[in-house]
Amino acid sequence: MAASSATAPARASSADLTRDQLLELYYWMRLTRTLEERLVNLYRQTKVVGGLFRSLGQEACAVGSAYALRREDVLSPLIRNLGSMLVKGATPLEVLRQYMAKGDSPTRGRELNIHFGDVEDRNFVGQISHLGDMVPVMAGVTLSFRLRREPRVGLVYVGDGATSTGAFHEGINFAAVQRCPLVVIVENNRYAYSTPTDRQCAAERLADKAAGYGIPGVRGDGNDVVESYRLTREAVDRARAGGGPTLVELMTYRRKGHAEHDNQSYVPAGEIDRWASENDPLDRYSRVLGERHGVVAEELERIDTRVRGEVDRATDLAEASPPPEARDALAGVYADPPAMPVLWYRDGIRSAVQAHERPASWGTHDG
Amino acid sequence: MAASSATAPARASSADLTRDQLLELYYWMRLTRTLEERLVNLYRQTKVVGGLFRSLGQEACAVGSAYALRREDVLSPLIRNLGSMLVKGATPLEVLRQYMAKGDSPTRGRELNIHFGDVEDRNFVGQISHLGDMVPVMAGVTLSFRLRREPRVGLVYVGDGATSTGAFHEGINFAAVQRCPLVVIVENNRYAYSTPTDRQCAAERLADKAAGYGIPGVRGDGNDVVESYRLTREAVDRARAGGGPTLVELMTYRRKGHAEHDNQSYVPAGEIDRWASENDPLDRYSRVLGERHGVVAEELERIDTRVRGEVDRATDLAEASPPPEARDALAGVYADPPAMPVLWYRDGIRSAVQAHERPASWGTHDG
Amino acid sequence: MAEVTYLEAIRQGLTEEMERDASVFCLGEDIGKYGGAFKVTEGLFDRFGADRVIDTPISETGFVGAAAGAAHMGLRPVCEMQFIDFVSCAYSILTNYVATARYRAFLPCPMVVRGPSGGYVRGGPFHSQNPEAAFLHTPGLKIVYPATAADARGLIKSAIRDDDCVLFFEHKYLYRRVKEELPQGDGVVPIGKARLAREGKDLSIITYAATVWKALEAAAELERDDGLSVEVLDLRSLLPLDDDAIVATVKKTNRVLIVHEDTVTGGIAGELTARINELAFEWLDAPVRRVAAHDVPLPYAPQLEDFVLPQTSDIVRAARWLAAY
Amino acid sequence: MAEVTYLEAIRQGLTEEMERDASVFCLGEDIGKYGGAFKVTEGLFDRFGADRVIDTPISETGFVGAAAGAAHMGLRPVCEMQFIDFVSCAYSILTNYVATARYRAFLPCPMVVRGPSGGYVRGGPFHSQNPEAAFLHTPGLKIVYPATAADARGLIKSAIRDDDCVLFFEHKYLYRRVKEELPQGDGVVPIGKARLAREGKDLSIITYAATVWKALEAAAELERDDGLSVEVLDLRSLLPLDDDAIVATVKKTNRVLIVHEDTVTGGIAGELTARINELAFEWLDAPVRRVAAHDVPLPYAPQLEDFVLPQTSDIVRAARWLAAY
Ligand SMILES: Cc1ncc(C[n+]2csc(CCOP(=O)(O)OP(=O)(O)O)c2C)c(N)n1
Ligand SMILES: Cc1ncc(C[n+]2csc(CCOP(=O)(O)OP(=O)(O)O)c2C)c(N)n1
Ligand SMILES: [Mg+2]
Ligand SMILES: [Mg+2]
Repeated sequence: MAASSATAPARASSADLTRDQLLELYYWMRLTRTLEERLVNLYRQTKVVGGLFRSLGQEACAVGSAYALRREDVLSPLIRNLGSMLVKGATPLEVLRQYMAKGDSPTRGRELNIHFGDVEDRNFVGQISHLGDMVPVMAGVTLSFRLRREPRVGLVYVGDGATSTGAFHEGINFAAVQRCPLVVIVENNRYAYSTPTDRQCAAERLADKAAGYGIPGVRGDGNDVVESYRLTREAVDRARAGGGPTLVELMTYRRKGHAEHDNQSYVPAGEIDRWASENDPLDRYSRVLGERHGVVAEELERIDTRVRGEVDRATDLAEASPPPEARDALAGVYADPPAMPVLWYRDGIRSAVQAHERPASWGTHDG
Repeated sequence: MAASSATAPARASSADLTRDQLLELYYWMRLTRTLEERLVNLYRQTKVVGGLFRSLGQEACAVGSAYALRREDVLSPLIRNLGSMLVKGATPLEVLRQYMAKGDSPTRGRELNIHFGDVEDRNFVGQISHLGDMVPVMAGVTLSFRLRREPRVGLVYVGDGATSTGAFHEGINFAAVQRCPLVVIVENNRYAYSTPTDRQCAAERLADKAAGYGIPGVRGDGNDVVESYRLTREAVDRARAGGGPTLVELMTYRRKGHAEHDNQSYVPAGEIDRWASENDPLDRYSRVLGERHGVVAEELERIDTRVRGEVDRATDLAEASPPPEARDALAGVYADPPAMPVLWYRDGIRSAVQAHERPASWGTHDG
Repeated sequence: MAEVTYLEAIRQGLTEEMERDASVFCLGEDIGKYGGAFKVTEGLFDRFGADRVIDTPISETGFVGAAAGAAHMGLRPVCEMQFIDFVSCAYSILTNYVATARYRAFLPCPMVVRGPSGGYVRGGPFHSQNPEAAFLHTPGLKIVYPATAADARGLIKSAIRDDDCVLFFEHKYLYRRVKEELPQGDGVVPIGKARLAREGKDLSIITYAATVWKALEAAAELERDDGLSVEVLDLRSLLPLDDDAIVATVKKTNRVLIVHEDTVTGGIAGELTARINELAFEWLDAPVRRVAAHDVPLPYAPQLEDFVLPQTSDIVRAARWLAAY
Repeated sequence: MAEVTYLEAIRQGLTEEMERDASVFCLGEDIGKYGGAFKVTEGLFDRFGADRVIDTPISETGFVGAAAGAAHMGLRPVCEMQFIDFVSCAYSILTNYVATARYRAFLPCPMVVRGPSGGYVRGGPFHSQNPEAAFLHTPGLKIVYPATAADARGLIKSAIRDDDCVLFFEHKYLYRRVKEELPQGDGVVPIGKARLAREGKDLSIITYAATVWKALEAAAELERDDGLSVEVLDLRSLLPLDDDAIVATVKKTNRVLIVHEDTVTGGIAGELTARINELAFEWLDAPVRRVAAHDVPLPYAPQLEDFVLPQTSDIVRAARWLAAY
């Protein structure tokens, strides 16, 4: 269902999300959280190769914003955007295989965690680690939409920390001047690794950066999934209508460390618990669904159960997946040549020796 | 007089510039223009090696802003800031030797045009071509003032075009977060080479970028030397008082091409003439001096004559200067080693041959 | 058919590719109405319009990244660096994002980054650079650097048609100094093939770009004054390198001089020497030697620049040494 | 005296220099209270305060440029890259502004750029890089890359005391795997001097950083199984290179294997081969050969990373080939 349901009805406004769509938002948020919890178990069992990155407490802005896109729109996720990728059609199986560096993972074991994409069908782009770079890249993706008069939109995420990079600045400015149909979401989760936002930027509101690029800037509650959807959707509609980029700052909070190893010693005591108890996006949304939309607990439990089942099945499949074939490491750096040769001292030794037979005339060495 | 007069009285506000100081501002603007006109002649005589860059029509913002600094403050000029450098103590002789690539030029013939500095005494920094880089560099210069509790200020210029660079963004943001005593002057002369400012940035006011960095941003008339001084001086005083960076956008107009070879075909007809006839900073200021300060034409003519004399003398000296010694090219890349060796095929051949005498045992070749 | 300069040949190649393939477009600083700092794109704006010849802000990372994104979507962008010295500002996105796109994410990234390179023009330290060596250890990139007008036209076409990112270095000293009649027809030149610029049997000079011409001057002088028969191999492609052509000339003459304009330390001559060692060591009758720039930033004054950069006389003296070895 | 890890040795060197010289300060991302991603600066914030251990925004160009400016004013900044892979983001300002400052403008620029480098740690393509070769053709920079704890402490001190910019690469695979007792006293190690890690007479392995340890493993195996006496030269300094030490080992064993972790194409082995050709060609009884990484971005999965990177067994096989040559 992932892919198809990633398409919000063309003209929907924040108001007219159907009850099914509202429940779907819950499904994506729950799937995100349950999948990450499963990854934690696998990490503890050392089945995850490399680091594990959580989006605990940020599921609403990831899911809500991505839900504003159509299938043909292109999304550029970051490390906290597991939820966005799921909405755009990435599957738990792909994510689990990727984290476990399996040979049948989306990158065949070449890249880590959720660094993968699909621009053929589901339209999300594989990120790289270097922060900021995805902004100019998405400026170009969306420039191509404008040049070809395609009614498509792009969405790129940056963290509060990544707004300090030159790449962010050059990319968003390029998109603004070229009026590219690009939405830039600043996920302000109050920290960049250990650095609080006020050590990252002296501006109180990161949304205020928009004025310097001559584009609209808005700020909203990133822990409210419907508001995250609504603000993003307005920006998406503006972009699609030819109105150019919008900067949307979504306020949220990173409840886990930068990665699983980070003990968060730098976080003031009580801060995390406060956010967990008072502002958990899933708890808040469950209440909203109950109070405003008459969703009863059983309905949500049924979704939770379904999600657990999906994650269980995906885990079994992923664990059964084979590791990559070593020689595949040499394939596909270029379209031409399709593969790199193995170096001479691996299986090349014999031929190397032959290649080095010396003309008799040469040297004092005996053969 | 250059250096000493570069020091504005400590507490002076825009209002209390003395009559002498007001005349001095005229002197620096006239010196800038006359020196550039001399350079044009030398360029036409092919005595200038490389390109020639003009600041015609921009003398007021260069001179007025630099005049707000004390001798101990550090200035980072760009290619249009000949006037700023003169105010800070650079001499016409240095500039002429530099353009003519003389051996006794400030960079001993290593760098072009006004790419030179002096941080020992007069406190201006040699720029490089890569736009934007001077902003982080000056963030660091002024960080050192803050760390050492020195009551010094830094001033860095960027063009409207250079505000698009990642280096500008990273540097000004770093300075803002660190509350460095830095003034950033955006010289908006409406063009970056052939590119008008609206193709560079979609914001109508570049001063609006300040909000995104959490610092004050102001805009003023860069063709009014006293306003340029006043706005810069307010920012300088704020910085010196610990108030952190300010972005000052000075509106001006580049009446000559990017460099002397540029025919400005891209400029709308009449635009240049309009600025020349209606908004020449020297004409405007001459009128102001006459009308508001009772300066009679003879006084200004006396300054003009003095300037011509200074430029004539400097030209004679510069033309008489020797070219650089070729071998000096290998000195001073590192403090240690102090010089690079000459490559083997220059005078090294004989020794190289010796070094290659082969052990008798070796090879089939006869010696 | 009239003679065409190296610069006009690049423009011609660009124009023909833009005619042939509507997905090709150019972006860079001042390349539109103005036609670029060296006028390489002059006329393209009027011919192809603002959507295919795009003036960008001063943001090398911005527009190189944008080119990559457009390339993912099926376009074929050609980025101009106003001077190649500014490609350093896009170094990270080129080496990290662009070069790895196909390998790590199966993202096609067909794009070209081109610009005026090289010295001998009194450009000083920031308008004379030869950055090719900095990209040599980045799998995923290709590098070409033509020396003739025909190769300039032929290689810009291959670069644009290539399905990966190609860095296309243009030597600004050659822009207007080198001219020739271009071959009829498409005239495409494959990436990865060197060109034998002069045949010889006593000694091989392996070089590329502007120093190809200095090597040819030296070869003529050595033939005239010393009766030496010098072969000159113009690499044209620096990544991938044409190992077959390199090995062939080594085996033929047994003496190799590598000449380039980049600094001696860290320049591409090192990689070439290593390959010659690996592939043809036994055929060497003398050490592979290098003629290159002194290890300093390139100074501005003529007396200094001429001293730092390799000159024809340097090649002659080094070749004599090698021949006498 | 207790054994100290490579990582602790760097911290110790830093601490001692900050104690010795009040003009030394650190800046980088998350290096303050948090102590850095690998905890290299742990404790420095509490000891020296916020003015000497500065957390920066995510702006490698910003804080490297700031370091240069502070250095002009007489301070001695030490920049940490959270991973050395991000030094690419400061490539332009390092190679254009910093490296040329003394030459073009007589600006002193004493600063250090350091950070965790290298692979064998399942870091994937963007947390495993070895960028040293990209800086090799930039006169004005120095490059060091220690393999032992003693050298890590001794070279960080030299780097901080040097009056020019030094790139200090730290191999993260060695951070906690390598430990030893440090020499008494200052223990400074001069830049530009290689270290003979093992004496031998049949064959020389020239290498640096993590592969020094693999070379030593290989040497032990070759002695045990083949009775080969293998010399291992740890370069330590990559710019400037220790030509004397390189020539000495070549003349001693007449067979050279160069081993590094960077890609074979464009890696530093090329420059080394060229120098050996120029300085000791006649003493070579076999071609200089390279053992290095395959020319691909470094993949993440253990099976792939291990296949791409040079392993001890590769060194052994290559050495046997060279010895038998
Ligand atoms: C250019 C660059 N510099 C440094 C890093 C190392 N790094 C990885 S994540 C991170 C913090 C990112 O913070 P933020 O942008 O707020 O995203 P968040 O993790 O909070 O979602 C840093 C410094 C990087 N990936 N790229
Ligand atoms: C990073 C970088 N890219 C490109 C250039 C080439 N270039 C030199 S000056 C210039 C235009 C600068 O315009 P602006 O910043 O407005 O300064 P102005 O010349 O108008 O004073 C350009 C594009 C450069 N010097 N640096
Ligand atoms: Mg954050
Ligand atoms: Mg301008």
